[in-house]
Amino acid sequence: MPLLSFIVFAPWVGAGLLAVLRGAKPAVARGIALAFSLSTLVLGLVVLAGFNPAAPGFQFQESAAWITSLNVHYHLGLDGLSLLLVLLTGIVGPAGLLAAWKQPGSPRAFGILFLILQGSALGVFLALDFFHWFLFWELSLVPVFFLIKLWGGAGAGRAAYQFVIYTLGGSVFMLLGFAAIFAATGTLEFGQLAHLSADGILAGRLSALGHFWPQVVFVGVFLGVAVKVPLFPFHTWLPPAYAEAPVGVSMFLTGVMSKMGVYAFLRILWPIFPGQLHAAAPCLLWLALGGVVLGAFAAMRQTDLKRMIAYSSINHVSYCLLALFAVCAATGHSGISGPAVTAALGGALLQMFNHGLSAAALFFSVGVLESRAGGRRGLDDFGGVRSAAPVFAGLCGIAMFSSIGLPGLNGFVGEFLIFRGVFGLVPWAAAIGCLGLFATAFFYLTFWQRVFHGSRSGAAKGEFADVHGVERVTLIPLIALMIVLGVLPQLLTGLFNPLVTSWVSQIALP
Amino acid sequence: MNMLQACLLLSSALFCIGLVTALSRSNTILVLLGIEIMLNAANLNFIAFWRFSPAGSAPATGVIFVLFSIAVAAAEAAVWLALVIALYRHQQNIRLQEATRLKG
Amino acid sequence: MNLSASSLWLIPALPLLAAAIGALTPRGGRSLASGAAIIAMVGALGLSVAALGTALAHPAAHLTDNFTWFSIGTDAVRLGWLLDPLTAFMAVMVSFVGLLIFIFSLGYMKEDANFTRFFCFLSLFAAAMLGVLVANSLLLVFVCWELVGLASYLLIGFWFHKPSAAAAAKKAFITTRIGDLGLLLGMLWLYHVRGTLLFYDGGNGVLEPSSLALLSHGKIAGGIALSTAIGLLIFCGAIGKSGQFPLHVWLPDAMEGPTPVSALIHAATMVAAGVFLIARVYPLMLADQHLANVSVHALTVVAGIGAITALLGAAIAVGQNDIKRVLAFSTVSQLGYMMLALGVGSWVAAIFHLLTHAFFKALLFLGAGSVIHAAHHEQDMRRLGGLGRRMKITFATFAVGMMALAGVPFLFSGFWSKEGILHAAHAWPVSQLPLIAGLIAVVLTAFYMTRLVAEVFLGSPRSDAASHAHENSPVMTVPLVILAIGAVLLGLIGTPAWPWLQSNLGGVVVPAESIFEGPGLMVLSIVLVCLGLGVGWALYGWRKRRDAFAPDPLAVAMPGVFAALAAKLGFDEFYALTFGRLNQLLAVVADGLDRWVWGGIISGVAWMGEALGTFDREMDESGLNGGFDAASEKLRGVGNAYSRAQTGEAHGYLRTLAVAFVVLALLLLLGGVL
Amino acid sequence: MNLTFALIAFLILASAVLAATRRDLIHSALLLVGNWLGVAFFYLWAGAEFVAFAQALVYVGAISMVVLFAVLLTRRMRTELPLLVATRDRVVSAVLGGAAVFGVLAVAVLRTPLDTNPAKPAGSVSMLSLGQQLMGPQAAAVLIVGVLLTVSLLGAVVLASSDADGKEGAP
Repeated sequence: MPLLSFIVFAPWVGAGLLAVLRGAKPAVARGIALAFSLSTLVLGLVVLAGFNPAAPGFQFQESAAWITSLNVHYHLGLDGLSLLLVLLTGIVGPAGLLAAWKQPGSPRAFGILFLILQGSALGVFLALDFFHWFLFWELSLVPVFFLIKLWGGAGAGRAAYQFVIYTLGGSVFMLLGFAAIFAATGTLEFGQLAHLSADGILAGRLSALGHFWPQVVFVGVFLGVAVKVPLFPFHTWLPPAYAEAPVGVSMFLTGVMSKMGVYAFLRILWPIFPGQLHAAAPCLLWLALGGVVLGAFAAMRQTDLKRMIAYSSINHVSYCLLALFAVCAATGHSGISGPAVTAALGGALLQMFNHGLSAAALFFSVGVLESRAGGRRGLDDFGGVRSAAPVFAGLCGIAMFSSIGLPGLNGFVGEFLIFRGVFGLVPWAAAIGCLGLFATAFFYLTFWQRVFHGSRSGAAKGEFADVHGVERVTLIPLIALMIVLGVLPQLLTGLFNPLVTSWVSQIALP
Repeated sequence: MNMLQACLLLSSALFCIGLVTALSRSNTILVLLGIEIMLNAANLNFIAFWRFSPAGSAPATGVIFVLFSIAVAAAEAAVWLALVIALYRHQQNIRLQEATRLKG
Repeated sequence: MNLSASSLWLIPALPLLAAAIGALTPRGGRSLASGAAIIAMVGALGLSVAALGTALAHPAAHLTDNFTWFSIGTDAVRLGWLLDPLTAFMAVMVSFVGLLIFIFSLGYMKEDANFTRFFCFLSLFAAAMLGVLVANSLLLVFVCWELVGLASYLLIGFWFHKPSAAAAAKKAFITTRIGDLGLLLGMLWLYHVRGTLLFYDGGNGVLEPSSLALLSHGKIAGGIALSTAIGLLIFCGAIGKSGQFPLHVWLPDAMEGPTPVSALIHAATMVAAGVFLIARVYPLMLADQHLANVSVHALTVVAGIGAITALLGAAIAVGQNDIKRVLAFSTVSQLGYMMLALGVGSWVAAIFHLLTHAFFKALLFLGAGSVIHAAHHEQDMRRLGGLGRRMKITFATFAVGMMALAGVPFLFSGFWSKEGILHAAHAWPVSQLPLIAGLIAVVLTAFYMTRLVAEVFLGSPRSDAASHAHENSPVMTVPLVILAIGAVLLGLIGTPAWPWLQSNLGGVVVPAESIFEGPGLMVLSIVLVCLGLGVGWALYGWRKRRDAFAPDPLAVAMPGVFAALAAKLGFDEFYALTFGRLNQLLAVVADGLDRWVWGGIISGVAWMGEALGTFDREMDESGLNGGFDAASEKLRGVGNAYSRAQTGEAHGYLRTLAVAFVVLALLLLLGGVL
Repeated sequence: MNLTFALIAFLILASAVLAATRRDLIHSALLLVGNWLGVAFFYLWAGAEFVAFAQALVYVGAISMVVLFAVLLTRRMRTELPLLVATRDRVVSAVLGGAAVFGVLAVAVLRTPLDTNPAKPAGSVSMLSLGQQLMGPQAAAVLIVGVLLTVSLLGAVVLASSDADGKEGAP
């Protein structure tokens, strides 16, 4: 049974169904969208049940010749990393739709676009051939553009254009890079390319085109990925896009789409260009640190809550990159510490999942605030919300502390492992990165103090309902998962331990 | 005068009849029919050259060309029918000399 | 009664369970939440006593139970539980003092709307602290350590509708987090070097000889041993949590929380964690002691920080007018003593003082709470006065606590534990400066405690609240009495005559001589205590304050010094001016970079594109078009002529075509081409 | 010159001339059908049977129907208006133009020494070889013609239905 194809295309089937049902009532449209969005979670759990956690390679592979003249295969496969992200998508996707439950505008159109987006993201996580991987990668931009533009706030049009042009610009370079790779090797299959790269054939073939080609191609692919993540300083599209997007879309953007970039780093850039990454790593480490430290400090200055969380998102995703670049920097050194590499890579994977959860929950919380305040979401528009809505305050607080990295919640484990790994590989980077940890706590507590503490003022002065109904249904599972994963990280690490081990064994080669 | 020249003269005559029709009549349908005649005259040439060309040259090119020409004529006919109808809608008649809105 | 190490986790688990119950109880379930919390504490106390029994049966042994938390790659992250006398004594103290504070809170928080939430947070606090105590892994210590921070954040900001409380909570969390980052780095370093964070693991733990030898042999830049560097980073965490100089600023502000919380923070849980942590990793701190060619010993730094803090805290306490702030700075000062003791090599003396201090400081805070509760939340001691006659039990117990803290000789526990520290400082071969600082702090402590008691309990009431105060219900006074008894009796188990506690803590029999070198120093310190008491009595007891607005006698005598002390020596302002500014500056820079530099580059590129377009258009219009315009003006006539040819008549076009064809063909024919 | 060719030529030219001169559109259309049939006979005579069938099918069968449709749909104009002065001028100029073109073409044809080999006429193409030609080397062209047909059909539909609601288009 082509389970992975089901996972990828089920949301699209849902989108098609919604597109056909022109006269569907809003409630029906929402229900259909939610059901097909949940299909990812259900199928993800089915895959999880059949997944062999001891095997490092791809499982449930599907492969079929597609365009023989271009040597393009339809090739799907799933390993621990993909599974992690599929599950994350399965959680964040429905949560995003639930966050948009009472949103004005046509729920049918929203559902169609959202499901297309979800399907594309899943395609990116499961595709193993650049050709359709790139199709999914680019396809995800289209629904996001319309979602931001049509349902976003005042500056949405500009933010949406900026987002699309920026990421599209990055992707163009990536496409050109892969065109060169295809010209040199005649294949676009990730696995084959990684093998070619490991054997040194890829670099040789590219050099045959001209001695500077390996570097040019690397830079091209790198730019495409770096903009998507985003790596500092390619991040300027992110705050407006996250801030202007409707809450459900912001959740998906930060929860899933930023992971697409990290995923591309791990799946494409790192296996295919290890040498170039190693050479560029000292510089890249500074960029990642820039994201960690300056992202957190910039968040301190934001008065728009969504922008604040957007910046914290930059900060948190940069931790993943920090770990990855530290590994790249240390690759090839004789004294490289295996446990440190293991911790860095494992921590980065955990961080991807954990940040997806906590950032989605935080965006959702801001959405709740926004809905109560009639669209306002400034730091000064609220005060004393905790008195008015204690349950909401508690849930939001847990999400916030998870993001700060409080032990006992999920955020801690990933960050601890990342820092443990980075410290073992590039100690100074870990020391500087600590500044980011400090600043994160600082701005989150400021947010908490201004919005939740003090006497009731601003939007919280009058009627301010506590979370109820759909909001509870969305938020409580996310929060519960944070606590469970904080106490039992083995639930996640068990999925990708063999994968991490195999990565480490490949690096350890002299 | 050999056979080929006779054929070519025939097609020339047919072409000119078509031309005169197209030039003299004001009914758009007839103008277009004149053009169809001219097209047929051109097709006659193809077949004539194919039939009387020295053996050994491209075997069936002329025939194939005429086939395509006929196909294109069919497409063209569909379009001109539509044009005529559109024209009729716009000015309630189909006099070609009145369809001068696009003049410079 | 015995408790094995493998069931040690029950001690923190019980309060944690109570916290969970409290969190899920709706506001109305007051008795459920408080009952669960108190029962859990009773259970924890029972288990702690049982653990103490086990620990005393195995002196000098470290009973451990280790397990794998999760695995990453082929590595396993392991945690564990540890039972030794240090854990057991501390656990008994924390659960006992905690229990009394819980009971006191029943009365103190009776009217609060968020009663259930309060007990939830208290239980979480106790659970986290007990977790720190029983952990056999620096990682697990860190986890619980941060949870202690969280609980303190929640409790200090418990009255979150007060902006000052919300700000104090944030300040406490942020300030301690600065120290925690040091701890985190130290932990990462240790983990990286040793590959484990377990303290004791059958010879592989970080505190066991093989590991210590390895750590002390490694050198990093500047002649510092690896163990020194790691030890000092861990000490950063202790500085933050235990309110040591220079991170002591959060501790006085933490008074914004309800008074039982202050008692819990200052006596049993949070600040004790720092001292406990250093005592726990003491082998690591000691590892560099035998090295001669190092630039600094970790413990020297600890002793220095402790001495500064002891002196500083005592001095600032002199200038405060808020009861709780006086007590807060006295905590800072006493914690300095403990750090001093750790630094000069006597962790046993430090823990003894920690235990006695927990009792009398809890007593003092609860006594202050009792006063505040009775006086309708009036905390300014200038506006109190004369409460001794109205609140006899509170007065009596408070006086016991005050004398224990001041170190009144022989009968009170504080005297014995402080003597131990002073003797240890005297025996320190490196320097006598800590001893001198400690001795000065003795005078100051006796002085400000006399001032506090005289102002609050003697004289006449100086406000309506004070004149209408009356004794509180037994639920609040009974804990006071029990703590007062403890504050007296606890000293008896650690006297030079019978050093039972010292012997059992370290697991080796401590001869009296090693903690008592003769009567000389003791006489000196007794004289100093009497000096402090006497001056205090002279200034505040003999001539009673008349009204709330009368100037402080000390302020009259030394206005500059008193103002500086009252302003807490300007640490807050200094930090706001330096680190606060730096923080703001970084934020502005980061935001500015985004807004102007990166955003600027983007808009610069956009602008360049636009400029290129404009330039192109201008060029076209003025340059090229200028010429073309002139030319086309002339051509226009021709164009008009052409356009007249555009009749729109299909016949005409066709005719033109035919004529043109004929002309062309004729030309060709005549030219002979055809 | 042989008789068959002469007959065919006469049929073609006569029907064309008649069609060009009739007043009644229906008559013109029917005469043109005769003309097209003549052309088909010519193809048959020349040995291009398949083209002849195609001619008959497409022109006689389909395009004539289209013409009839056009005539019927615009039937208010079944007969032309009486000849006006301007129209007569146009007819004269048209005939003159046509004669000139014919003259030029005839001179060109007659003056050109055409290299022919009537003794060995190229054999008629079999259907099989034609099909192989079309599906082989000419496949691209077949595809393009297919696309063209589709597009023109769509275009025709759009044109014909552009203002189905009867509103006046652009001024």
